[in-house]
Amino acid sequence: MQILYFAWVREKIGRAGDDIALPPGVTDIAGLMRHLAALSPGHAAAFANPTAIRAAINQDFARPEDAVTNGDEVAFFPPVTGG
Amino acid sequence: MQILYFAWVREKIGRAGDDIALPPGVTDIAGLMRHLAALSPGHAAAFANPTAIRAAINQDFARPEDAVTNGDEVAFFPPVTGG
Amino acid sequence: MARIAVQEAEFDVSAETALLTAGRRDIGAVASFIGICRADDGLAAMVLEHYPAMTERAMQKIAAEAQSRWPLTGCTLIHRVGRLEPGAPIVLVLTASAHRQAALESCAFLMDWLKTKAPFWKREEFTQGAARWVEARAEDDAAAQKW
Amino acid sequence: MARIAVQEAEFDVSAETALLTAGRRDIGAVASFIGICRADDGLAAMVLEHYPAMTERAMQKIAAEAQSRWPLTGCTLIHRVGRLEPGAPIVLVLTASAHRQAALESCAFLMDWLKTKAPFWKREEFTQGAARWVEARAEDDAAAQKW
Repeated sequence: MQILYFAWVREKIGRAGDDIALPPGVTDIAGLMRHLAALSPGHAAAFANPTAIRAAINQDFARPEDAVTNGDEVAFFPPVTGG
Repeated sequence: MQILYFAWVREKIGRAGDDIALPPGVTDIAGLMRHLAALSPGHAAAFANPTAIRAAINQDFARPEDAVTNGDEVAFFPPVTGG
Repeated sequence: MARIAVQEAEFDVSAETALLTAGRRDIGAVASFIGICRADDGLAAMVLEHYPAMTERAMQKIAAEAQSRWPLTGCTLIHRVGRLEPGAPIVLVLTASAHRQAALESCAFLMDWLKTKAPFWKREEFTQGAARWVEARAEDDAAAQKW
Repeated sequence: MARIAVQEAEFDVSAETALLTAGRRDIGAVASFIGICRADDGLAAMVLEHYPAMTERAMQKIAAEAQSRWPLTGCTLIHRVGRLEPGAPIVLVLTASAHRQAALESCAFLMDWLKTKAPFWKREEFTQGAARWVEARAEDDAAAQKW
């Protein structure tokens, strides 16, 4: 599945995304964040405070408990600051 | 003193203003309206319902009880409808 | 600090925005409102009359009131007079501030007060030949008084 | 019915107003809001990043929400991305309706929701060389939730 990072999440991880296979047992955004946090020190830094991160599943805002599947595009980013 | 009329007040009276001397005993906007109403049938029609008329003294909105003196420019008109 | 104009000519909101913001780096928000002549009920044209000696003075007082209530860097009020056909812009209110709430609220305030405290009168001409003076609306008075 | 754009180029509020009102005689009110980059605290520039696949979709949803809440004849949302210096316009919201309250309220609503529900992020660069990501503000969340 395609994972995308924006703003300081992208900067801490050092790249704009990851292409991963969803591991068994990971079923929602919260679980996916825990899985990604273990991938590298940059990922660990980015996901150190999960409440500071927002997510989108297939270009719609998602909550920590929302389900993810292998075909999804999932994005992680800070709270938005446009306008 | 200079009296000015606008909108349907002007149309009913048939002219844009009157130049009058303030008669003795007329001291406020309400009294001036009663005086003007007696000048012609057009004036009578225009001032038939004083509560439908607004006034200004020297280019500031005025109330019926506000004092008028001979040097004033006094205007009478319907409630405003700009914007 | 307010730019006030009463004119027959059309106005240009981009040009007015440029004037209001020229040379400044402390403006974060510009709100604007344009009132436009609608073709309701077979309206052919609207004729706007005003009280020339009083109009700009009344508009300056309204602008000063907005500037006393909100931290504006400036505002612009332009009201057209004369004969306006459906689709024609009638009035422009522009407000500038560091922050959006001040710009948006003061813009709404200025329109509500312009409608009830500036000496303009609208006469409507209809395609069938009839004409009538627009009557003041109680809801406009209520809108002006809520501020 | 909404015109949505995400672009690096500047926008022109007069041209956008003309697009929004072209050929119509039922529009009585156009409200607009322009957000501008301020030079606070020695800001040299702001860099706006977004999530391209999601941005226009999110903006369409915000516009649809406004159109479900107010009787709009149309609205326009333009958000710039890339590097913007102090004085540069960032965002334009335009709303059109028969009446002023719908135009003004929906314009304020659209700005509050754009600030909190569209995937844009601002990075500030300062004249001294420092840079930081702008943090979301609780008061923006509160403004969005009051609608």
